[in-house]
Amino acid sequence: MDDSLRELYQDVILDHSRHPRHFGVVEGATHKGEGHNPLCGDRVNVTMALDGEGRIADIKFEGKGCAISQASASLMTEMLQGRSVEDAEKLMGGFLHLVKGEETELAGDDRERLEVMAGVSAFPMRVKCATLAWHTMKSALEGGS
Amino acid sequence: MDDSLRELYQDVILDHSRHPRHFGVVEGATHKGEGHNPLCGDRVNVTMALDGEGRIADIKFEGKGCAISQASASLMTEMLQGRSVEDAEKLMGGFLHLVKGEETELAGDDRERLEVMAGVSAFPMRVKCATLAWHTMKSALEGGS
Amino acid sequence: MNAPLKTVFDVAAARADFEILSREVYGKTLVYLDNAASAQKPRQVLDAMRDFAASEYANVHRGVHFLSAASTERYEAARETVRRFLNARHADEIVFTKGGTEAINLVSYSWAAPRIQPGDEIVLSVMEHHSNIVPWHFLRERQGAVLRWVDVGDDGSLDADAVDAAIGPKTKLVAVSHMSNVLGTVSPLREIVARAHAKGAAVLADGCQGAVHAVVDVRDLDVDFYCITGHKLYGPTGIGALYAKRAHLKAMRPFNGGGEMIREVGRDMVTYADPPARFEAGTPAIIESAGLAAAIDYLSSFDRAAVAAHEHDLYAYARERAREFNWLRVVGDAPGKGAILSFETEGMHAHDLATILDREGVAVRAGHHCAQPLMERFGTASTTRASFALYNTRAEVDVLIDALAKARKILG
Amino acid sequence: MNAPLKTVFDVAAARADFEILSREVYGKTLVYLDNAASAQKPRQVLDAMRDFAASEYANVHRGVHFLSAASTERYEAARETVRRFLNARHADEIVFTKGGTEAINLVSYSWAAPRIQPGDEIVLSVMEHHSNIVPWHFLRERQGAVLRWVDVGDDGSLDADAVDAAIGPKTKLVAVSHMSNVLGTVSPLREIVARAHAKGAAVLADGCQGAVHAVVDVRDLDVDFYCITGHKLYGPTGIGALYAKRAHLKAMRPFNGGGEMIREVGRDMVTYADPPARFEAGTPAIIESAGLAAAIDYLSSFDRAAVAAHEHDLYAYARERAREFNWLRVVGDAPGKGAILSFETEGMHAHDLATILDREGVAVRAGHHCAQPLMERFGTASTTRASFALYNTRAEVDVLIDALAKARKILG
Ligand SMILES: Cc1ncc(COP(=O)(O)O)c(C=O)c1O
Ligand SMILES: Cc1ncc(COP(=O)(O)O)c(C=O)c1O
Repeated sequence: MDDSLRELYQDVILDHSRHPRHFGVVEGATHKGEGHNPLCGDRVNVTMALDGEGRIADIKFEGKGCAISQASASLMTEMLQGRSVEDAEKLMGGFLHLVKGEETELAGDDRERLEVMAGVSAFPMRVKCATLAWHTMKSALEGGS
Repeated sequence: MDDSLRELYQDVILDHSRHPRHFGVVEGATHKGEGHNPLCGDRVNVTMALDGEGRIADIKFEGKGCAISQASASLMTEMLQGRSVEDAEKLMGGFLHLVKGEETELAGDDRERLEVMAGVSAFPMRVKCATLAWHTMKSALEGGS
Repeated sequence: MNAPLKTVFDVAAARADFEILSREVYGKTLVYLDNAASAQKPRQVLDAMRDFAASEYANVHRGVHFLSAASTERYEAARETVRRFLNARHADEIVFTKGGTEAINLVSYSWAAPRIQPGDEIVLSVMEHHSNIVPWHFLRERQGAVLRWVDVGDDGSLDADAVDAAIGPKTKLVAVSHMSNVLGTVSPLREIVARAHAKGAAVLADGCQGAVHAVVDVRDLDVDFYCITGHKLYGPTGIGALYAKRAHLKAMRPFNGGGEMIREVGRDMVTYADPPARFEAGTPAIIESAGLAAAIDYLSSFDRAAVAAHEHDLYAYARERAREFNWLRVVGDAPGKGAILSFETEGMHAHDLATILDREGVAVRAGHHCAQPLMERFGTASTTRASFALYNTRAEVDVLIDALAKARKILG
Repeated sequence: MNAPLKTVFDVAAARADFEILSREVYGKTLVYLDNAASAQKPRQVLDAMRDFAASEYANVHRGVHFLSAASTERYEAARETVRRFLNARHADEIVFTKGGTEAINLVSYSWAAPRIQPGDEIVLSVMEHHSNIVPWHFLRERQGAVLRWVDVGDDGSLDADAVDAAIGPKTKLVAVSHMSNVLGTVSPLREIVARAHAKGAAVLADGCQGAVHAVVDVRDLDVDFYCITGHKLYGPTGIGALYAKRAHLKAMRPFNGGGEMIREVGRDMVTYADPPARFEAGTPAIIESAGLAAAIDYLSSFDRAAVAAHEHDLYAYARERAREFNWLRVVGDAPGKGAILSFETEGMHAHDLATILDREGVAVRAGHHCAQPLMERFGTASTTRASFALYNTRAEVDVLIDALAKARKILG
């Protein structure tokens, strides 16, 4: 089997996509976003509750999609829970670079956890699947609820 | 010089185009037509007065155009003067065949006089120039004044 | 132009005409099963275009010189080729467009828009391609037209009675695909036309798929409008054609304005040329017209029935082998359908599947196939689609099936 | 893609790229001087299209598989090539169309039509091509727009003051050609844009000729809309492009409806994609996009100033030699004009002349050149036009002059 395929569909990814963490809707969300992948018609909703200090107290996602987009959303929500808005934006920047195969500013634990998505960079047509949840999260932060 | 060019621009044609016969407008015309060659923007007007027996008592044309279209109009008016409407239509049919290089039913004197236009058949892009006046004459007969 | 008819279809010989089919992707031989999106082009088409451009090309119409005359002749000969292909009565009933989408938009802008009053209805089937939906949505948004949708059966079949039932006194047009690009369903077009005409509605058939796989006779169908597109017909991109009955074209206002489509232009007036010129503003796709004619000649050089049988065999074989997978559900199984296999896969998303198939050299399409209302009808966001062309083989179906099994192992 | 710049223009080397130039017509070497109607295509363009079609072709966008990705990349790279060619700020300001005519119609249908109220004005010059007239006549006929015409001087020059004077408070758009296809006049576009903007009017420049003969910088010009066409740029037929400022595109409604231009399609709703996709309904001219990019790369491989100087030399030489004929009157002699020689001939009709020239191998255009208002301005129904391209030579001008003398002998 093709190495890049094995890298793309590694167990962590498949596990996230089959058992997505933080799946659902945050009750009393302060921020909501809806994303849409025109490539496949897939959709994702991201809801968040920010606390008084600009921290993401709660974040969930909902939607149907391919393994890449589901895993990416699951991983994202897992990582952003409890982080600051500023952190979220930095992580997103690093993630975008990672999945495009560019130099990434991600480091340490963040880097390690997101590394599982690096295989996407060998599949340019699938980059949009991986970034959908992140873009939706960002537009939720910008647009408010 | 190219033989087909010499055939196309023979003296009779150039003479007709420089000194068109029946140039003008028939006063009290019973039938009028306006023709337009989209290829070059040229225009021709044909006016006729029919007598009680369906004869073309008078026919004239007016307009600007290339040597071929002017000569053809001049020749046409010269030949149709005094002829019956039926004759005119027959002549037209024969003329169309002639300039397209097809078998023509023209005969005798008519054939001889129109033969000068036969050279057009070697220039397919110019056939419309040659037939413009004839089509205009026909639509004048059909449309009335 | 007309080579003698080949009465037994020789797929190996045909394959040799398509250079791209022998290329590899990721070290695997290409298995191209995305034909409903666009077909590959035989060297006959590529040669025709290149030779034309390198030896006879100039702009068409209005030119007196040799090359312009030659190009014009070639262009008008292509129109005649399309006329013959569709068995239209007159060559002036064929309007060249940039593709299937533009052909439908032409009807929407030039025929429908000036005739549609608020509340007037357009009947569509749910299996239409977006190209046969969005131009009608424009009339809804801009002029208050009402879209009436006809459902398909669970097997994807479209019933003439169901279409008939949707046609009311306010129906101006029935817009229906001849063959669905997702289900492969072939519409009972002749019957639909008869029913629509009986109620005073016109019919537009989207033949972008239909004309590729069966002989079309617009006179026999008695359809008002029929459109084709070059790139699915083994021809070039950038060209398609609209057939419309002469009386319709004569009564239609222009679509695009520009050179060639006018009779006279003044400062405060303009008059228009007769059809088809009226609808072909500007320099047309001249080189592509030669390519389209070559593609039609190519397709017509085969026994079309033999090609259809070959394609059907591929579909039937693929359909049969797909039964090996209890996690695969075929969408669209109507009797007499064309060679398109669309399916959903339990627990596997179409895009993941297509990515894995791709690495095996197998090109399929995954997504909504520009048919979102149909996806909704079948309760899904996307399907995987393998669509067959004359050059495909049973061996390629085997590669597809093996690749599906592999994908299951990875994703399942 | 970018070969090193050739700093001295070598016309013989360039000619070798155009196979058609060495063909004969009626036993005479072809002298192709109908370039303003359409240019010939170098083998670099024909090769690019053929190679692409034979090795990398599939439909673009939405496809996950290798060929679809490769085609999409190629198509979007062509967009980037056009962006660079026009020095647009963003690639999404470039919309592919089927040609120059469609680009102008797109602006008319999608930008102007929803904004035009009865009595609103559109300012045009009398030297516009029908493609930049008829779409505005549509708005006059259908929506009560008023066309305001700006005359040119007797030498064919267009004065920015004259344009300015025609712009009033109701002027929505100034539509003007960058370079006239009959006179060769180059408009003072930058100044026109400044004047129009000062009065709140937008400017569309028809660059179908202009972009061929000079370097275009839409940012420097600050023009709102600029269109080009492939077939005059040594590229394929069936493709052109519209540049429009991003803010305009974002605010414009769709033109054609179909695949690729939507976000979502339901039974009773539709939402549209962002530009440029919103304006590219259906399968685009994919193979042609590779040809257009190759044509632009080809043209850009030369020192454009050297090419322009070469073309100007041809014009000046032809202009000078034409003085030998006291029966020939040049139409259009504006300072800085492009390499187009239009003329009237006393006692000889343009079509007769063109027919005779043709038999000498010389391809010129005779007629109204899709510019009837301009013909009227100069009191004629048609002119003869010799238009020069980078591959023409002084020796070809000599053949033209000799042929004119022969024609005079026959017709004079
Ligand atoms: C100045 C000008 N504008 C517009 C056009 C129309 O462009 P196209 O033929 O690509 O539609 C042409 C050429 O025909 C032209 O010369
Ligand atoms: C059924 C159907 N209709 C219309 C179209 C649109 O045709 P085109 O892509 O030539 O614009 C397609 C293909 O994309 C199709 O499959």
